[in-house]
Formats: sequence, C-alpha cells, structure tokens
Amino acid sequence: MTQNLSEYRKDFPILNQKVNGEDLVYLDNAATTQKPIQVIDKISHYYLNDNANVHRGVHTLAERATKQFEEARDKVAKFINASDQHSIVYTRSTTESLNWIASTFADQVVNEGDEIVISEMEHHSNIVPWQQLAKRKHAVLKYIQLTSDGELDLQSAEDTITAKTKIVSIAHASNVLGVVNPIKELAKLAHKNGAYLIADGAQAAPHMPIDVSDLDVDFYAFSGHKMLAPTGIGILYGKPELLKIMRPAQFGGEMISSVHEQTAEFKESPWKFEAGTPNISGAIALGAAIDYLNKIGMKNIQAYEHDLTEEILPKLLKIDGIKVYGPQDPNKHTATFAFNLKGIHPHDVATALDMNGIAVRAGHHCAQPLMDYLNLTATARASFYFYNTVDEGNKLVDSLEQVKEFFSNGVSETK
Amino acid sequence: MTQNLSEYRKDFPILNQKVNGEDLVYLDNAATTQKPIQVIDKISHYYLNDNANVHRGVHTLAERATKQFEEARDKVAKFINASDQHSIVYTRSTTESLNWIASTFADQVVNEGDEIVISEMEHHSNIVPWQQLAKRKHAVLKYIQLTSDGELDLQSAEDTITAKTKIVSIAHASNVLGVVNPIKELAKLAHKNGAYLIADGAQAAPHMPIDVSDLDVDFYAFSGHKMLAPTGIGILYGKPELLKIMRPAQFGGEMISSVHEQTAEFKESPWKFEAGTPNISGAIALGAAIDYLNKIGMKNIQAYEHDLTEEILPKLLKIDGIKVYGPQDPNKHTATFAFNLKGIHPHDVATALDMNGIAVRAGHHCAQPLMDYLNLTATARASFYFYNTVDEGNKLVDSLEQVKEFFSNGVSETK
Amino acid sequence: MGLAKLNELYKAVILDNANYPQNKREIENVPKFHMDNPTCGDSIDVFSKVSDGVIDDIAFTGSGCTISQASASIMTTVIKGKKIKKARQLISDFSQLIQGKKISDKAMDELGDAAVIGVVAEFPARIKCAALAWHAADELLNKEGGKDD
Amino acid sequence: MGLAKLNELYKAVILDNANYPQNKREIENVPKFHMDNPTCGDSIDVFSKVSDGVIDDIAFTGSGCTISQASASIMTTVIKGKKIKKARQLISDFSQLIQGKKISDKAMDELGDAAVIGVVAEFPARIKCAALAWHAADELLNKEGGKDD
Ligand SMILES: Cc1ncc(COP(=O)(O)O)c(C=O)c1O
Ligand SMILES: Cc1ncc(COP(=O)(O)O)c(C=O)c1O
Repeated sequence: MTQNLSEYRKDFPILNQKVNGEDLVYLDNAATTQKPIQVIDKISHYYLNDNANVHRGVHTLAERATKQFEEARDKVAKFINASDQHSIVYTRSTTESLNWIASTFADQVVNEGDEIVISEMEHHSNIVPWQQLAKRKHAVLKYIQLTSDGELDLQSAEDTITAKTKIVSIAHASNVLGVVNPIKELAKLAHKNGAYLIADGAQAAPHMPIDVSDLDVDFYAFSGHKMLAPTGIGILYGKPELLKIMRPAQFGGEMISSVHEQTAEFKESPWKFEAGTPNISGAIALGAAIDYLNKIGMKNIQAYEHDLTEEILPKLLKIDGIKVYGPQDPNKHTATFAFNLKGIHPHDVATALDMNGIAVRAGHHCAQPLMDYLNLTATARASFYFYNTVDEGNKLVDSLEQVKEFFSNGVSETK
Repeated sequence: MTQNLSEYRKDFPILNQKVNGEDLVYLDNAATTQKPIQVIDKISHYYLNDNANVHRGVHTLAERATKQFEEARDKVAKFINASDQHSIVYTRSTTESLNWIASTFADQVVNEGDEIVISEMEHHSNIVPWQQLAKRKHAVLKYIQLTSDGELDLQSAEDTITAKTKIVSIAHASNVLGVVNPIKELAKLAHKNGAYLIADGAQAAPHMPIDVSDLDVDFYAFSGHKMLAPTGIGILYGKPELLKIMRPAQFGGEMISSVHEQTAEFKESPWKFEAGTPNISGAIALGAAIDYLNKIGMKNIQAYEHDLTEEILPKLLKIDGIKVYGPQDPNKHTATFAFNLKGIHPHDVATALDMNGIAVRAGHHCAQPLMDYLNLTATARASFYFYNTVDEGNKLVDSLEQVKEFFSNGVSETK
Repeated sequence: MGLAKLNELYKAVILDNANYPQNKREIENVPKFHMDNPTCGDSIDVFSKVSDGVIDDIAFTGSGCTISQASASIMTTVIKGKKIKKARQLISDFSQLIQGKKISDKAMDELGDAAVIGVVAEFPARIKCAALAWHAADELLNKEGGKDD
Repeated sequence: MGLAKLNELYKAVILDNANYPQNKREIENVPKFHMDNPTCGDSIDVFSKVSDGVIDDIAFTGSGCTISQASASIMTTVIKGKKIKKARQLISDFSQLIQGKKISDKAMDELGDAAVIGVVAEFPARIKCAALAWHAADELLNKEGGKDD
C-alpha cells in the first residue's frame, strides 16, 4: 500500500458514529462526500467574522468577503490548471454547469440537423439537457457505445463523432462503471471534427489530478459537494475565448456593467455569468476543501484509492452470485463499485447493509439509459473515498455474504 | 418602543467586533444579513452528523438528510402561508427565482406584442430578465412611474396595466426607497386584466409577515441570505396550478421520473424544478433561520423596525445638506435609508463611515433605472435589521456630521 | 444491531408475497395505470376491471424490490371485490399506516395482511417502495370512479 | 481609529485634484474610450490626441467620487506628452502600486503626484475607483498604439 490516507479520517467527525447500532461505514461518496472539520470550520468562521455581500460594498466586511470569494476562484483555477481565473465560473453544481452550457453556448453553436454526441454511460445531468437542446434545435442526439467490459468503445467514438458533430459531452469518470474515459483523446477527436468537447468531471475532480489545459477540453464541469465542499457550489470551467462569446444563462444584480430601461450591458467573464448574490460561503468553503485536498495531494489520493480497489474488487468478485459492473481488472477500475447479488433486489441489499451500518446506494444512479443498455433496472453501489479503509471494504464483503444468507434463508423459511 | 429586540444581538457574534478600531455597526442588511449562532450551528451540526445526498438513498444518513430538507420546505410554506408545500421551489436566490419564471412560465405565456409591466424602482434582477424576455418574444416592457414621494404611482399602475399585459412583476419592498408596495391591490389589478402578478419579496420577506394566499400573488421570490440564512438558497413560491404547467429551467438528476435515450419524463412540482444536487445544507439552515424568526415573531420584527425608523429618520432629515430618498414620513418608510450628503460622493461617505466602524453601502444598489429616474448616479444606503439599535442609528447620524465636516475642512484646506 | 433487525421488515408474509406474488398478470382490454419509482427505476402497471362501482378484478405487472412486489401483491388481495369508494378508503388508511400514523383498529382489521407492511414506517427509505402499487391503484380508481359518477 | 485615518487617503493633492480637476473636458474629433465602474454606476470617458506615437493631449469627462476624479485628473498630467509605450508602462506601474505591490524608485519618481494615490492600497474597496481612468486610458492607448505599428 502506497500511503495510508485513512489517517485523515480523524478530520471527519461524522464518520465516527453508530448507525443502527453499528459503526458507520460510509460508502456513498459518489453521491456526496463528507466534509472535514477544516471545511465546516471555514463556513462558521466566515459567518462569525466576515460575512457580507460581495463585489458591491465599500465597507471592510464586504471587502473581506469579496477577497476570500475571489481567492477561492484562484484556488479552483490552480486546482484544475486553468491558465486564467477568469475561466472559472461559480455555479450550483455539475448539473447547473452542464445546463448552462446546453442552454447558452451549445444553443448558440448547434443548428438544425447538427449532431450532439454523448455516451451510454452518462448521468442524467449530462443527458436530459442535451435531449432538450436537440428537441429545441431539431438536432440529433447520438450515443457512443460501450465495450462488453463497460468501457467507452473508442471505435464507436470514431464512428459517431463526425463532421456533423457540434458538441461532444462525456463523463470524465463514470459514477456506475468505475471507468475513467480518455478525455484527452476525445477532445482531439472532437476538435479534428470541428466539435467542442465538454467533460463532466463530477466523478473525476474529487479523485485525481485534473489538468484542463493538458486535456484541452473546451468546458469542464464539477461539483463541490463531491469533493469535501458544501452543497450548492459547483464549477464551470470554459476556455476564455469561448466564455467570451457564451451568453449568460441568468440575468440580474452583480452580472451587469450598466442597466437602462430597455437595455443592459454585461460584465466580463466570469462575472457576467454570476447573476444575483452567489453562494459566497459555499465558494469560500470550496477553497478550503481544495486546500485540504492539496495538502494530501491528488496523486496520493488517486494512488490510495487504487490500492483500495486492488484490495476490494477481487474480494467482491469472489462472492458467489455477485455481478460487478464495469471492468473486472482493478487497474481499469476506480473505487466505485456497482453490483448486484443474484435474486436479491438492490434496494433490499441496501436496506440490509444499512442494518450493518454500511451506507451504499441502490437504484439507477441517475443513469437509466445505462441501466437499459445493461438490461437492468437498478444496482447497488459502494463508492469509496480516501478516508475509507480496507477494513471497511472487508466489512462490506462480509456483510454481503450475510445478506445473501439472510435472503436465501428467509425465502426458504416461507416455502 | 414596542419591544426591544436588540437583545437578540447576542446571538450574532459577528456584530461583536472592532472594524478600523471602532465597534462594528452593520447597516448593510439590505445587501445581506448576518447569521445567528443557531443557523451557523445548524450547518455544522448537519455536516457533523447527517450529511448525505437527498431523495436518492436507502441508507440512514440519506433518510435523515432528506427528512430535514423536506421539513425545511414545510417551514417555508408555513412562513409565507402557502397552502401547499409543493408550491415551494428551492432556488439559489431571488435572482434565480425571477430568472426561472422569466425563462419558463412567462416565456410560455408571453407572445409577440404582449406587455410586461414592472416599475421604476425595481432591482436589476427584476429588470434584466424581463428585458431579455421582451427581446426574445418581441414583447413590450413598460414601467409604472413613481410619485414625487418615491412611492409607486397607483394611477400610473392603472394606466400601464391593461388587457395587453401578461406579466406584472413588482418589488414587495424597495431596496432603495424604503417603501412597501401594495401587492394585494396590484394582484387584483393584474388579475382583472388577465395578467399574472409576480412579487419580488427579497426586501419584504425578512421584515414583515408574508401571506401569499391573502396577497393572491401568482409567484413570490425571495432570498435566504437576506433573512438570516446562508448564501446560495432562495425560494420560488408559485400557485400550484401554475407550477404544474411551468416548464423546468434546468434538467438532470433528481428532477426526472424516468429517462430514455431520446426522451424523459419529469417528476411533479416542486421536484421537477430542482435538477441536480440542491443546496441541502442551505435549505436546512433556511429552516433554522425561519425557526429563529418565528421565535421572535415577524410582527414584532416589523414593529421594532418601525420604531427604529421613527427614531432615526427624523434625525437623518435634520442633517443639513442631506437628501433622504423615498417618503419622508416614518409611517411610510421601512428601516432602509438611501441618502446623499450635498457635495460629497456617496463612495467617499461610505469610506469615511467605515473608518468609524459603520458598514453602509454606496452605489446604485442594482437599481440604475431608478437612479436615472431620480437623476442620480449613486447614493449611500443604511439598512437596519432587528438586531440593530437606536444607539447605532445615533452613531450613524453623528458620524455623518463628522463626515460633512471632514470633507468641507479638507476641501477648504486645499484652497 | 446488525441484520437481525431485518426480520422485522422481511416477515414471512412479505417474503412470501414477494416470491409468489398474487395477481401478477395483465388484464386485457381494461384501464391501466403506470407508475415509476424515480429513486430506483422500478415501475409498475396496475390493471382493474370495474363494473357497477365494484372492483371485479385487479392485477399488476412490473419489477421491483421485495417490499414493492409484496405490497403490490397484497394490495390486489385486499382491494379485489371491494367497492371503489371502500377501496380508496383502504388505500388512504394504508398510506397513513406506512407513514407511521395511527389508524383505527377497524381499519387495521380490514387491511388484513397489508397491515403487516406497516412496519415499513420504521424504514423510511422504503416507504415509497411499499406505497408504489397502492398509489397507482388509487390513481386508476380515481379515474374509474370519476366515470361512474 | 475614527475619521482621522481618512487624512491618509484624502491628502491635499487628492482633494485638490478632485475639486479642481485638470484636463476635465472633451477633445473633439479624437478617439475616446468609455468605462463604467459597475459597483457604483460611475463612468468616465477618456480622450487622447496622439501623433507620431506621442500623446499630445489627453482629457476626461464623467462623474465620480473624490478618488476616481482625482486619479483621472492626475493621470492626465502624468501621461500627457509621453510616448505611448512609456505611458502604458507608467499605467502598468500605477496599477501595481495601487494593488499594494512594490515598484521601483524610478517608477515612483516618474509617477509623481500619482504616487500619492498609492495609499489607496490600504482601502481595498476604493482601488477600482483609483484605477478607472487609468484602465480607460490604457484601453484607448492600446488601440492607438496598435494603429501606429
Ligand atoms: C457523472 C456525474 N455527472 C453529474 C452528476 C451531477 O452532479 P450534481 O448532482 O452535483 O449536479 C453526478 C452526481 O450525481 C455524476 O456522478
Ligand atoms: C428588491 C431586490 N430584489 C432582488 C434582489 C436580488 O437578490 P439576490 O441577490 O439574493 O438574488 C435584491 C437584493 O439584492 C433586492 O433588494
């Protein structure tokens, strides 16, 4: 094991509790992560000392708030290696980031008959906005297929992305299959065909170093709450020249440079996108989350999560009657495991695990087209973060054996 | 004095600090209010104990989070006397609430040549979305005029709202003029003409009891951060039958009932509007803010702020060379005072007051059309909340005298 | 606590109905109502044959977890043969029950096997699973009832 | 601390330039550049007459606070008669200065009266006021400079 990061657990007091009388094992990190005390304290500190509205005030608190709010933006820019902090737009979430692109920039560049390309493994937030755009513009929404392993099929990508394609929008990492997609190659492919590449980084930014300049993506979207920050703050990165031509999605205070009765001029990016009072404490706390992640090091997080996968995936695969989706090779799998136990509905699995204190998700994981593609309605999903331990993985494996036993006994009892 | 609410100051630790060596006097409440320790603790408590994503999870934390998130919605419904908690949509802010109406519901009902009516005292957030809609739809944006007193001119309202009008959108209380507009009468007038009435409650909901059922508004928008809650959470109330036909503004996770490759069905209101992970801790903290406000009582807050106005407005008016905008009668004025000192730019006034620890705003207060209407570029603004004291008002008045003296001396010195 | 508590939820009658659901079939040429559980993607169709305000037959199809399948199965046995008004009253009682609200002894009696599902109130995340088929039946009968009036 | 600290910001030279601004006028038939301060609604127009890469005349109109008016006035006196390249260097030095960054003694010297405005760095909310006219001049000269090349 490279370096045991679970020492950082101590910064997450929520993990130190009993659920249904058992030690909590929180394995629902793909839905949202827990927050370290440093982030929680940052929020309190802000409201106990510096709270004011940003960008509008002459007084001392307003200046302090504005400074912290913009410093956090710089931290985000550095975190994903954006060349320019003006390319960082605060949003509510990945979902909002993707919606804004679909309803403004993409709306500006997609015309009738044009094609929008996504993949079979996308999250609803990277599907439904494109369905709407396609409908509005009479454009065509196409899906890149997957290999039998559950990876993106690059041949299919080459076939699907053509001169007709205007937009390619793909998850950087899947929230179900545990795969990381070759965004850099896809960006090249898109650009070669004159299309723009949007990466949904919701499941990547929390787990690995991100370099938007090297990836050469046109837009990159992610959520604070999946990387230690509070809910209600997300990021949209865009190349400066694209943000320049992109229309704002919302209008009002803060984003204007002047307003007359019938017309208004807007500020420059990123402020022209941030109408109204933003989530100031959320942005500042995201800055604190990034400080925390940087302290550990994103490379270390990636390596540790890989170690966890090496430990846990083979053990999961050994359970009789389990099906783990996505690649079976730990080298190709992130620490997010969607699975089913034969004959037991994933909802029942999740309820049973909850009785053992283990929090996993059950359902379609906001990826119904993927479920259809895999001929499923639902799966259970255990998703790990750096504060999880191998022991917790072992407890999951043991509990799954118990669950199997309970339901087969339960069933036979009633016969 | 009815009841001295400044005893509640003790719950606001931020107020107990020195700024530039002087006791902080926070009079920028119209921009954002401070947060009581009960609200700050609620956020910490949530992240220390219950944090999970909502609506998706089977496990215990997810259930706790969902329960608190939906209970907060019920509290909001009761707070504004909405008949049905399904009529309460979580947004980021007033600005987002108004944008969503303008880009969906109003977009659905406004056609070419139709008229949209706002007033000369609106905030940019209740102007620019309508300019955009008017442009998109080739509709006409009209302004209700003001009386010389700075009140809404009801005769002008009657003249402006006609059978051509589809939308009337008016501030419930002004963030500059300190007036409360007769929303109930305007709703009647709008409905008589077959139009919908939208109230921008950003400056009203924090300061007085709100009864959307009695007002009979079609939509009501307000921001948590102006009423003790954190940034990043706002509310859109809509009549259930209107929310039913209103399109969602954003698409993705959480808001769907099912998704197929080319189509999707949406949930019912309010969830169909809440795409992606919402600001969960923000919503729960808004619930705590409402608990706190209810404990004091909105009527008491209204009465106490009126007392403050009775004390302070006359003293302000006595300053030689001051101009206070809006009605000069304390019975018609809220505790928000926009003013100018003759010959001194409001920015200089605000910087000078900041040296005395007094936080006021200077600028156009996101109401440039109003500034134009009043023939101004900017004003200073002192806005009080229930935790402010008469003493603080007196300190403002005294400091303004000092500011006057400084600038006249300073100026004469250089002659 | 561990898995032992599962026995509370997964009682024999529930497991039995889930594994051997009753009235799980289509009824042809009658009205049906489709409903999704957006959390998990489960979905159900409920069919009913009503004459003179009496539910002559009721059935369901679809897939789901133990709780939703058992609940759907039991629902059909409770509702079948009842008058629409009575059936909707029982649905409403059931809805109260699974939300942890107290209902009358008489109502408990009338719900029969369905009353066993009341335990789901202690597993809040599963209430939606238990409710799905009943909600769908209610919507269906609401329409049918409307026609009769 | 109180208002005494105001003396730091509102030095005689600043108040003087604000009350009796120099070069506050239009210049006809020359390029101009308009800029807003979105925070307060203040706005400025800067005009310049350039020949052979030298700024023969520079002036401004508009309204604003003491700091922005004084800064505009002083800007014109510093820039006038300079070559475009030199002028833009001074603007850049000034921009560093008011953001609280250290600049060379030589640059301080060349900025002359403008160096006094450096104190605004201690009043962060007012940096935009001080910067407005200089930014506008920079944009204007950027265009002019471009033409000469
Ligand atoms: C791949 C992916 N995209 C988008 C989202 C949406 O993120 P959010 O709910 O924060 O908007 C998620 C998380 O749910 C996700 O996993
Ligand atoms: C009257 C009025 N409307 C709308 C807003 C916008 O509120 P927010 O910035 O919270 O969206 C404000 C506050 O700035 C306001 O005072």
